[in-house]
Amino acid sequence: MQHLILVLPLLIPLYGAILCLFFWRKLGVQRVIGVATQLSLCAASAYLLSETDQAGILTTHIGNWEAPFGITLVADLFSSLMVVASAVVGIAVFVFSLRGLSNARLLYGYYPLLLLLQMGVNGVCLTGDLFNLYVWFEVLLICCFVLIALGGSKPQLEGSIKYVTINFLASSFLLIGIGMVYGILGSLNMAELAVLIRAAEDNHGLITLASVFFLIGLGIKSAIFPLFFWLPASYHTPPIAISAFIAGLITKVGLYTLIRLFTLLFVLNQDIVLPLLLVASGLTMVVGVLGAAAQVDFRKILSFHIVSQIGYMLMGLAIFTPLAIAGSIYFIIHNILVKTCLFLISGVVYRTNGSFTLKNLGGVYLFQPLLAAMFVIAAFSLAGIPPLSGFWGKFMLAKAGLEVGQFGLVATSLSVSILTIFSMTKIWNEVFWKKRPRTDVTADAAMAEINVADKPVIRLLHLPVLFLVLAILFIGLYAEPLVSLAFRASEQLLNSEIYINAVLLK
Amino acid sequence: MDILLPVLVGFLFAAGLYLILHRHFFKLIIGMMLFGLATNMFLFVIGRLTRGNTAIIAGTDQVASEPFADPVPQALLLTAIVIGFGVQAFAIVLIKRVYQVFGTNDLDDLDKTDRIHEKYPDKASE
Amino acid sequence: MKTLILAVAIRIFIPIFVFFSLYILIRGHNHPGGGFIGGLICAIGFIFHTMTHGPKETSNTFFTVRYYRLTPERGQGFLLHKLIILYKNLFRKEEVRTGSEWHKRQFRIDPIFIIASGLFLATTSGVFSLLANQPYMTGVWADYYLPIIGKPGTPILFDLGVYLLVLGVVLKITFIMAEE
Amino acid sequence: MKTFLIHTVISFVVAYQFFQRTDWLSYHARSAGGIFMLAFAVLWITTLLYNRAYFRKMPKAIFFILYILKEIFVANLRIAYDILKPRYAINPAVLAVPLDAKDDLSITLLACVVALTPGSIALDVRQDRRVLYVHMLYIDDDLDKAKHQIKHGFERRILELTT
Amino acid sequence: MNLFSVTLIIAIGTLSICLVLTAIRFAIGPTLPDRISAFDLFVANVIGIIAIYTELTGNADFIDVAIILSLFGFLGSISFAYFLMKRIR
Amino acid sequence: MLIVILAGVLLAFLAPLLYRWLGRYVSIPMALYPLSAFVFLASYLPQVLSGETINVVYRWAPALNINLHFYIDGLSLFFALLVTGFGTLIMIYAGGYLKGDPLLGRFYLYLTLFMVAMAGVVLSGNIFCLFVFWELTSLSSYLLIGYKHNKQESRDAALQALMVTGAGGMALMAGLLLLGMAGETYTLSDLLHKRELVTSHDLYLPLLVLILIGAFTKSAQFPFHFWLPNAMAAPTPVSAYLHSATMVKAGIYLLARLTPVLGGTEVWHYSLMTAGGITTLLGALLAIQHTDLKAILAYTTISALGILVTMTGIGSAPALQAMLVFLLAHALYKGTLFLVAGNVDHATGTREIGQLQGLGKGMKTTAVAAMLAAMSMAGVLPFFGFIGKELLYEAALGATAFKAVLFAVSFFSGMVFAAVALVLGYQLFWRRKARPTPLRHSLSPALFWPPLILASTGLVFGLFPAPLVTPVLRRAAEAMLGVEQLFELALWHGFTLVLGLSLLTLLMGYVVYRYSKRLLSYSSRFNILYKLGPDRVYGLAIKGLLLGSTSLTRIIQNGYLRVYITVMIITLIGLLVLVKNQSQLELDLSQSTVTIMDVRLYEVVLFILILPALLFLIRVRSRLTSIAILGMIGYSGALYFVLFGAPDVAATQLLIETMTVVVFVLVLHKLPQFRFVGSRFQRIRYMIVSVLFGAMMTYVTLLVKQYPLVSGLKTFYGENSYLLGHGRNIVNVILVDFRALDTLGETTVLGVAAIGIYAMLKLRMDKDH
Amino acid sequence: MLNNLDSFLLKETISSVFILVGVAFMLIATIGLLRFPDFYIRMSAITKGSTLGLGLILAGLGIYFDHPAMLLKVVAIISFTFMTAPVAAHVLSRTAVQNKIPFWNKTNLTDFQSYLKKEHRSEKKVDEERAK
Ligand code: NA
Ligand code: NA
Repeated sequence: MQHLILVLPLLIPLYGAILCLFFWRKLGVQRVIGVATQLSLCAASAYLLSETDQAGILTTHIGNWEAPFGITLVADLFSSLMVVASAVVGIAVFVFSLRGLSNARLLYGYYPLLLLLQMGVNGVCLTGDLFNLYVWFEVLLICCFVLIALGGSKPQLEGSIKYVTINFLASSFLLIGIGMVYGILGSLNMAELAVLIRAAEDNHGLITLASVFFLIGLGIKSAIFPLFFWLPASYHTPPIAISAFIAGLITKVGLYTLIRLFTLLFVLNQDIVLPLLLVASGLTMVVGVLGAAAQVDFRKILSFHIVSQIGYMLMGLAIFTPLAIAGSIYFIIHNILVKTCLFLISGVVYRTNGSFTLKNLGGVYLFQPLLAAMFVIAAFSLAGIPPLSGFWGKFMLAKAGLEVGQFGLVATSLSVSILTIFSMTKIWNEVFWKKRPRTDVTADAAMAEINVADKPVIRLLHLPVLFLVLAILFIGLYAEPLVSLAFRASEQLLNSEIYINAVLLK
Repeated sequence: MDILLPVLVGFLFAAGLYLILHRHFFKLIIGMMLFGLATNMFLFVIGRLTRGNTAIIAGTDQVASEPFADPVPQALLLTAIVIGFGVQAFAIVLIKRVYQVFGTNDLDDLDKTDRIHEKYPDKASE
Repeated sequence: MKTLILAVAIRIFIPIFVFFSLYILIRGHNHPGGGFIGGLICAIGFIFHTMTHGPKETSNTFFTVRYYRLTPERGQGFLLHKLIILYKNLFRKEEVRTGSEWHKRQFRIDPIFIIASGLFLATTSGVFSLLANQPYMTGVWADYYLPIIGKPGTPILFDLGVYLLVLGVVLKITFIMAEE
Repeated sequence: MKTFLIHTVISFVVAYQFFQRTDWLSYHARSAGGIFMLAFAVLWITTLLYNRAYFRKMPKAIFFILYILKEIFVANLRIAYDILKPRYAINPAVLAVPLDAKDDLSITLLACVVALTPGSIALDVRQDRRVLYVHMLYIDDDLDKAKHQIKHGFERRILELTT
Repeated sequence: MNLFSVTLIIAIGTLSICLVLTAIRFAIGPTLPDRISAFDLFVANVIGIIAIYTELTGNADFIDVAIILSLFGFLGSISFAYFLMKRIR
Repeated sequence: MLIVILAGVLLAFLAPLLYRWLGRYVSIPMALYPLSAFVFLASYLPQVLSGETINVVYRWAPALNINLHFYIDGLSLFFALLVTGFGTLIMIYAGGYLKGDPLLGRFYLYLTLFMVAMAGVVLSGNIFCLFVFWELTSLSSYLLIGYKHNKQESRDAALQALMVTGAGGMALMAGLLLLGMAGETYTLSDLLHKRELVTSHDLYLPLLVLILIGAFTKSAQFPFHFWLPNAMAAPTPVSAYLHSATMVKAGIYLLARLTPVLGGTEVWHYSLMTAGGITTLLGALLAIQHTDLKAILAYTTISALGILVTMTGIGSAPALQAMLVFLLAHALYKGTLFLVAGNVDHATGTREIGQLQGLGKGMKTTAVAAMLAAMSMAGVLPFFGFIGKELLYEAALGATAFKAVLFAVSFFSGMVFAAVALVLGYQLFWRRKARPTPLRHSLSPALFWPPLILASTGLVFGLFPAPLVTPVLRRAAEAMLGVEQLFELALWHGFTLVLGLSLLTLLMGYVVYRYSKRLLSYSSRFNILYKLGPDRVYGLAIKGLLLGSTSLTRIIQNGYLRVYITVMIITLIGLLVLVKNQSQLELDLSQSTVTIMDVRLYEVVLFILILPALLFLIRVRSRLTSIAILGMIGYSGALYFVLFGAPDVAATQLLIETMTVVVFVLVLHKLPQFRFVGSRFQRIRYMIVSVLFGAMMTYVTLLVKQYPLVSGLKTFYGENSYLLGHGRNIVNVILVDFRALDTLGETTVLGVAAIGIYAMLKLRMDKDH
Repeated sequence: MLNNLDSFLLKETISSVFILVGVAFMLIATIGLLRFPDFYIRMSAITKGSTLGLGLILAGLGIYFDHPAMLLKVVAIISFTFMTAPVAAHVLSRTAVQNKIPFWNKTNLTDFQSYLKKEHRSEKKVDEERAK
């Protein structure tokens, strides 16, 4: 049975995409296929999570080739959580894009691309093979390339040039790192590599050298300071459904990999690497949040916040205690949901107000109270106001930091969260509270406009936002399940023997 | 050969990076390709090299007999080459479109999405 | 770039390339070659054709299925109607061509369909083992040898999928770019 | 042409089957080639019964190929000599060779053959397909003589084959 | 190392020097068609090198690369020509 | 207990709907909630008064030791009753005050949410449970201050309050985390017994500082006091409830709550007394300089909060008793006065005391309430404020250190309070003037009953302190002091020194009132001080933040791809060098010199073919030429692949190289010739970076190749490729069987690339070009 | 045994002769590529030299291996090159003409003038049409 449930998160979106390709010109059919795919993906990943939770780490050796020789798919709690998060975000974005995207874009492969992107994400999360990881990364990356450029408007093109070039370099570094690891140890299976690395006597230094390439490659992909420049340049440029999905999910996948590799493989010479990560995480938080504070565009503020939040997730890895890693895991899941939600909200605001620029917006508070409420929840969750979800992650990280005496970093992280509040309230002030700048259109008239034009559409667009907000509220108000899952996941991560045994002793 | 190819790899990397850092679109894409080639060569060199022996089981043998080339870097390389091609082909087309739309070939002219006050009209996307 | 000599040469080359690519594909398991290389070689012929004649012409010549349709009669079952069309198109083309109630139709094979079929084949080749509660992509092999190919098995099917996909990709890219 | 292709395939299959029965790998190419030729020859002779034209053309084709090979070799030697000489003695010109060949295949074949022989290359065919422009290296001021050489040497043989 | 392989190594060396020579023609041009023809010859040389290398190592599998190159070298030169024709249009 | 909280939250979120359904009657259910909560809490009174403490624990996040833990003892019950009782009146009042406002539903939402949060703060038995509610009060306060969201100053004030209290919240969080570490528990009842452990812990000082910052920001202590006057932008019910009676006292509550854990040390005493003292003085001073009713009230509130902190800082039993009594008294009269101010504002449309006169006739009930509250504020017999003031003076005089200073401070503030009380209780309403300020409309009962009730409560408590207030306060003080308290509150203590001082206070207060105009004219001289004040600092900080972040972002995110890449590469090189140095990786060149002889001629020739080609590629201007060179380099690379035994790779490389050429040729024919852009300096810089990078990569390669590689994969594949994989070409068997998943991914990449190229070339959303 | 050895030696010898001759042709062709004065002359002279050289090398290879599979491959390559080289050469030279790559000054172009003029004119016409 585990053979099936481990490949389902890959096969479902893949088959969905293939079917969509067969019905290339028929949007209606594609929509049906998409909904079916997303629903079954949700179910499959939820099942995967529950199985992993009950039965421990699941593995399947693709092609029935024993562990170090073939490619092994491995699902532990962390990876299953990521898969679930991707499915949840996927379904939300999918529903949003039913009406939130122009048909022209949909006709040029949006649905299959989205599905393949999900497949790439799931692949990265589930694979237990270093090179296979690279391949899945490329799958998700090329989907991102295309999605970001889809439509070819000026900002999109400009953003994608930077995105493509820099991520190409990142992939190359990743590949170089993988090559080095094979060149040093002669294996690609992560579990076996873990064994080999721990047994390696004379080439600790070399392995650490290889890990630098992973650090930089994945650091670029997850937008760590000083490697994040591509993100604020590109993430806000595509249509919001695409932004939301990519912004919510993809950088976290980079971080997932970073955590996976630096807990499983590169555990040597931590006295060199971890301080680096500490500094990087602090700077990432600060620079990201300051960047956000400077922005005057809804989406750009959100984009810079991604960077800032990445700092928190990295912080957990840098501190490297069970609590810290659990904090990172919780934070990743929380952030995936919240970020997607906020981007979608910006999309709804754009749809009803026709702008992303704060200066041109206003008054949403009055005529879209539900949206305003959802924004407050998501925004303050992002800022880590308790009892919303962001708080728990922040709490775990801060506690872990204090426990190991990283007072400076904790102070930084807490100050950054103040600045996060600052920029979130900036949006709130400008978009929701402020009077509408266009004095010729009163709020009522604007409402009337919407009513006539596409009220059902707007309702439909609210739906995924509401879904995500409920999810955020759930993991915030009833944090225990996710927190304890994160704890167990982090235990699995830090006790590599469990992973190694699950893969190699079958 | 143990010194020749590493040096070559270094040169390829250097040239690729230099062209990427060049501001011209066309040089950028050429640079990306060189960089990709360099990465592939690196991958090839880092697995140990054997002269003249393939990774194909010869004649009527059942198993490969030493010396034979390590097939693993080759297989990885193949995958990487193909993936690189996909990415690069897309990049070429992207650059062409960028040139068509912007009418410039200087990458420094593409600095607007990073600006705080972006110059692009606010209505380009949905 | 329409030159007489190139045009004629290419007309000769295309079947050569196609056959050669199939050869490369099927021997790929034992010698250098395989789906990827095969697919690319198969595509070159069409690239040449596109370069000389333009993508429309290529698509019309090689990737358009022409068939005849019959307006359905009252009371005739759907399936029966389709079957008749299929039968007549396959075996009684002459008869159909002269028949007045038959309409000429054509169906363009978009390279995207080739891509999709390739991907489908490659993906599905691994699914069979899944049904037998074996890991995905476990090879299922026949127990006899075929000439040139060797032992047939699902990995060969996989390679065929790769071949189709690469062919489709190259065709798609070429067609679109040449249209520009 | 069709017949030729069919025969080639059949001969190949025969040769292949022969070695499949025994052991394909331990035999020499000579024997394989021999079997192939033998099969081909047998098939060729059988065409006497149903396709005389093919039967007639086959030897001509072979001779034509040999002729081309000879031309190529000789011309190559001449050019090699010229290249290695301190001062080359070339006298190039572009010829407009009037064509008797009408069909595409013949023209293409002619152009290819011209191009294959060193010292000459086909530049283009005039729009009305009546003239082939050929660039040649060794012309002794008499363009017509060179044209005649092409027409007599290559075009005639090609026309014999294709018609 | 017998006389035969010495011969082959000399041959392969000569061909690689040919590569350099074609590269020189490539560099001096002066026109694009010149460069393309140099490229053509370059490809032929590469095929030759592969062929001789096949013989040198006695490993028949290398020749497949030459077959593929003989097909694709053609594609290369046709593409360049296509480019030139498109440019003048 | 949880149900009460949850019901509150639910009701809060229902409020907008209720408002839609019920219209103006929405205040009835909204007021019923705090009332029933009050009753519910009051039902714990017997237990609490008998000395019990009640613990109700709901598991919330046990993995983090954070639970919904409600802990009811005297202190928390005292505060909780205050919150809910006051809340009931405010709910009613708000219904009247904001009658007809379309956003009343949302107002109730925020207000109820706040009330629940506040009740949560005071009832929490887990310090992080407390923290959660604490932050919720900040959040709801933010929404309430910004209620008049169309006004710039409202929004700014809301933001300021949020920033200050939010920053304090973060400090508090850190402090509580440290406290948890020091005390090894988050449970309040456990912590209460761990004073020794905590105060002797290394982290005591930092945690104390952090918690104090949290408390001080919330309770508007100097230098964080500035947000409170600005928060008066909120509607008056909010000011009355949050910013005088309850929320600002959360800080006091926290200090009181943690007194048994953190108190008793010198740091504690001095820091609290200093901050409280300065705040008291400052608030009083500022109060007499303002003419806006709410501003005056806000500053006196600050002053009062200062007194409370000071008393907590003194920490002796009388001081804490005084603190509690004064807190209650202050809540009662200040709440009333705020409501009165609201009524005045509502009726006249202004809050400037200069323009307000003779209102007594028009709004009699309000005037009565104002007078009652003012007398309590001034500390006139028999009001509850009098008791409070007496106790304060006693406590100040009974302090062990800085007796005089403490007393002076209390006295000064008492004097100012008396003056302010005169203004509010007398000047506005009763001072005869020719033209009373016209009233725009009369007030509804919902507006004048709540202040009246509050004010009379002050009177009732003053008359009968013993049965009504004492038992609860005793238990509350006990919670702080840890020992049972037996004090009695009485209105009359006889003619003591303190009574005399009270009278003196009143007298001096009258003097201040009488000469307030002149004092005001002096005060303008202090204006220079405001420019250096914390409000100004805050403004500068925000401006600086915006400016700084803008310029930082401009520098970092400058839009130049080349700069981004350079930074990345330099980071990479830096890290590599760092790791190399740290782990002492040295290249053993002696081996390499041996292997350098093992090079074939054709390999060298190929090598020296590629190098000039690279150079040429960098220099050349023609596009086609560069493509061709690229092709040649690629072919040479492929030749290397052949030479080292990888025919499949070589073939693929050749095909890909050619396909790249095709793609180029098909796509790029319309691009222009390129020129060199960028200065020579730039180019040299990039050249250095590139060469460094290349050298680094060579070095790394050589380093790796220095060690032998034992690949288990190679052996396995070699042995099983034919037997299990049924193919002789091991590479192909790997591709389609051993590692077919890679190939599946790879083909997917190709397919997506094709779709992408298709979309890229065909789909053009920009219509403007 | 002896017979076997002999045949091996013979194969080696014949093969190396073929290869040397082939390489010589290639070398000469390459030198020609460098020496000859214009594009068309180089094109006429060189491409074929390489084709022949390559053919000879491959023939030598086929003889050496003396193996059916190899024979097939050798025949395949030779036929491919012999089929594609002239086509490529033709296409390239035609392109060169149309790109107005100049002829060597000593080339006799009397027969070609009309063609060149026509090409020129037609281009002019196209330009004029574009201008309209
Ligand atoms: Na990439
Ligand atoms: Na790549």
